Amino acid sequence: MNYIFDPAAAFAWCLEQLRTLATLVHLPVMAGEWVGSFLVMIGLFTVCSVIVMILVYGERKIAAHMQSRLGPMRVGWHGLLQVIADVIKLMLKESFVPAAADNWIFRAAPYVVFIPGFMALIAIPMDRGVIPAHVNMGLLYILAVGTPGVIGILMAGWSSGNKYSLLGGMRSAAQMISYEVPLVMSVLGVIMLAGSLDLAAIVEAQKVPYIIYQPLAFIIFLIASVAETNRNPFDIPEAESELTAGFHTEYGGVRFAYFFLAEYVNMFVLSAAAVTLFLGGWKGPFLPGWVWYFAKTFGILFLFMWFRWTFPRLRSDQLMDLGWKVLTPLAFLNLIVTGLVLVLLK
Amino acid sequence: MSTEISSIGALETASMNTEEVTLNMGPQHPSTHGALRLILRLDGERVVSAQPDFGYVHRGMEKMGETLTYPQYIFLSDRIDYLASFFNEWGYCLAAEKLGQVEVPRRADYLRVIVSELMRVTSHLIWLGAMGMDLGAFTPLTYTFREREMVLDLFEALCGQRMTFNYMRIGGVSRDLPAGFVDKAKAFLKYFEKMPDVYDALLSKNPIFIARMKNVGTMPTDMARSFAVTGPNLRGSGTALDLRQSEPYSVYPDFKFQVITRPEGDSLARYQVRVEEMRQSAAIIAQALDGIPEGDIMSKVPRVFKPPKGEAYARVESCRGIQGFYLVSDGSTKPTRCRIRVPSFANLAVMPTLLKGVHVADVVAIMGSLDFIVPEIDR
Amino acid sequence: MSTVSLESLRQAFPQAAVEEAGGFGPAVILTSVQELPAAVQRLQALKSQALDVCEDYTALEEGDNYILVLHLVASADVTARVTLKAPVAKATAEAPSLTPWYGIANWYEREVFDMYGIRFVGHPDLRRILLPEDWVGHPLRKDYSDDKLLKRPGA
Amino acid sequence: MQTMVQESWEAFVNLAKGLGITLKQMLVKPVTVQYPEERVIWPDRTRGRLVMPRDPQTQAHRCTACMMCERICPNGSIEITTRANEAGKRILDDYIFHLERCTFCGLCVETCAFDALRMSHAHEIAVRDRSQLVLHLQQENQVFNDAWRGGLPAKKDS
Repeated sequence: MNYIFDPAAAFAWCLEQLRTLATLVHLPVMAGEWVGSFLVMIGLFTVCSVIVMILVYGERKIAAHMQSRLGPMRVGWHGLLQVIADVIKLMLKESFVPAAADNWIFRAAPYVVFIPGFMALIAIPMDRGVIPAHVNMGLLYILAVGTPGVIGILMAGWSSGNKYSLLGGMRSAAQMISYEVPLVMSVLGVIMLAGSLDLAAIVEAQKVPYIIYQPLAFIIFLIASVAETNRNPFDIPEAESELTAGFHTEYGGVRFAYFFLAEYVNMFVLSAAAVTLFLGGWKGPFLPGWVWYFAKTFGILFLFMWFRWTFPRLRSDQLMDLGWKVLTPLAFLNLIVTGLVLVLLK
Repeated sequence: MSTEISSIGALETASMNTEEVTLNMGPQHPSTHGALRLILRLDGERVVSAQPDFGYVHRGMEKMGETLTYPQYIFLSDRIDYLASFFNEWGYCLAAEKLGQVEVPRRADYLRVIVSELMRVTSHLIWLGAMGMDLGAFTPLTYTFREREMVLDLFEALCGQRMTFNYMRIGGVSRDLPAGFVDKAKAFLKYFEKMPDVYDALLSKNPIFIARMKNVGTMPTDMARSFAVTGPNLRGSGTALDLRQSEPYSVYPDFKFQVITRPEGDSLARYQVRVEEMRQSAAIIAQALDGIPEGDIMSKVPRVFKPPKGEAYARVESCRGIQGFYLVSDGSTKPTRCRIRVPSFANLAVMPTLLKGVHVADVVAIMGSLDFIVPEIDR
Repeated sequence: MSTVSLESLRQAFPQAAVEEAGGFGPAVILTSVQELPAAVQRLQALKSQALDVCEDYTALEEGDNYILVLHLVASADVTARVTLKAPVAKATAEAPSLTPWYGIANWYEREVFDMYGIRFVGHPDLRRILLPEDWVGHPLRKDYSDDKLLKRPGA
Repeated sequence: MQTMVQESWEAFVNLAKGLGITLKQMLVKPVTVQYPEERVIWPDRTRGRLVMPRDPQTQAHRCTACMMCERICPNGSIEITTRANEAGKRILDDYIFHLERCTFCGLCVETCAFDALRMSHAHEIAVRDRSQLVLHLQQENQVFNDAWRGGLPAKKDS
């Protein structure tokens, strides 16, 4: 059996083995399922961490080469182990809480930022039949679950007891709320075309990638997701040159690592969503589906990084202007045109 | 934010308890370019008032000028504005030469012009990169530093150091051109010719950059004059004051170049002036390289330099504006007063006025576009 | 080239000593410190060459006096320049502030105060500018001594 | 409306141009020099730490203890003590060079009438203790030659 081309079967096989194992040790069959879910979660977390490590390394290298530098070169071959060294460093660091901080909120904030991103990841299909958790309103789920992250950022900004953090947190909240609107609006066109909220069904419905039918929506989605992840040119919440590091100025050690993790996981989730909605998900010739899925997602992620290392940053009010006065009306326009065309074609 | 929203805000503030926040920006802050502290009073994201606080890098340069002999001070003048070292040396030497009535050989003057204009290019390059970085574009910085390194290589081949040169002397310069300098300099100019296009694509023509710079920190001419702002900042406000042309010192009359001005007076105008000035400087360097006369590089200056009693005020057009040295001699080997008029001091003095009512994000844009060097202000 | 002519300056300043100078501008105007604001006002009123830019403002020490030295430039005509000098007695060390005439005077006067301890009457915010607030003494005075700062190693 | 579309299009094109530049840069070899392994070649005139070159044959330095360098040094980083030799002539006793105060301005080399001082190319001069920065130049008996850290730059213009 070729598991590389059919990870769904591999997945099912693993689950079957677990069930058998459960019956062997005289446990109810359900226990196998529970262990299975648990293992899936652990596995997903591992995949998540590995992806983030690849992204961090990739970003540093891409940035360096765009800037005529070499980037990390010392730890391992061409600095491949640099990320691991950094993770170890972050874990070994003392994670202190500033005296002026609101202790529990300060401690909780990084996890509140990280968990929504992670939760959104489980509903995205990586290959035909490979969805960690198949939610039949998957799109709604990831949009809904991805949103509370902003609360974490607000918590971090507020509880740090630092004015820079507070400004960063406030800006971030304003920004993320504004960009939710065009983000969701741009997705509606896709839903109308596919007639489903199920992400797997949306992928299956794409005979040709929807980017052909919905180029405007794709661009809006892309811009809004850059803004959602607080990355340059929309990185005003953490604008280094004005707010030092915005909401994570006061964080260090493991908590900082979680913010870092969250940023990249969110990036990955939104890229994966863009791939699923507009680029045909896992579909593609010759190669196995999950290879296509990752290739496309990393392609979008490269775009994110490319933007970051090329563009200057917008001002907060200009950012609001872009969100409300340009992207939102355009998204509405796209929605109306899509609807009209669909009605006329019927 | 639009007017409707702010008027709603005004309604709500009537019932809500709001307060202004004091934000202490610096002395350690990524975009204050040195140890400068800005005390900002903020109303939300708006600046109510800004109060610069500096002096963290005060080294007592003027006092040291009274304890060092004339030739000894030159190495120290490098450190006044470390990105425009040659201008400091030149200004000091000009003042001392005026005091002691020393003639400078033409070849030495040409060398001074070449290195100073190269210095202007490097200084503007650093400013350009830092400006981009202030606005969140990190990449131009590495490009401009790459180009700057090439010029620093030239400097090192000429006088043995990359930043603190100690190159000029009262009555000339210390070293003649090394072999191959002219060719290398020309090669750099050729390479540099197309670089402004790169910066244009990354910054000048980038719509985000323009949106951040246009109509931000507008400085009308009369405000600039009242604060004695000079250099590119003044030329960005529409006044064509450039000492190199309005009262040429040294051999500047030999060269053809334009004084760049922009009438708008905003950050974008100051930006454009500097980018254009780099091209003009390149033109001056090219002319100077072609026209270096043969001859001495030092005139006869007594080993112990003792200018007669008197005073002299000499000014040069540095990359940031008018750099002046006011030396008072009592006939001994040391001046009794060594006053350094630094352009950044005046350029910073105008900032509290410019910062009133702008966004926090604009603070860095304005600060960046004014291009001051903190150690120069502190002296 | 049109600079401020010596004659016009002599007419404008009948009492003050106007001497030819090779240094900065064509002339050095020596005025008493009480008349400093009036002199500045008159210089700013010079037709077409109003000396409205205070390029530099500093002081130096000479005998029993501190001498305030202003380098003034006309904005309309950069070649029009004048050096204005006003002696301040060390005993009083007080001078009228020029802040109403020049925006930059605010900071320059703070610097002169910082370095020479000359108090400017009418200055809105006379604090030290370069040195720390709690610094003792005014370092550019010739009688200022601070062994730690001035001892040159090896010398 | 038309100008708006045109402006948006231009903005878009200019953004794309910027992206093109960074992408192109990715394909060019970076300029980084990986320092301890790779090194740049210093120009002849590079000013590193002060040395007192010796004659390869006689091992003699050329200092006559005229004190010019001590007098010209703006930071007082040179201290010279002298003694009388057998003939009663003043000769160098100790040439103390305070490296911690030196700013590498090169005035001492320039002022030396006997060509007894040079600024070498030595730049890796960090030490673990401040006392190690006080050097006695006349005691250093290495013969500086071209093999030593890039050689000794000529004093006169090449």
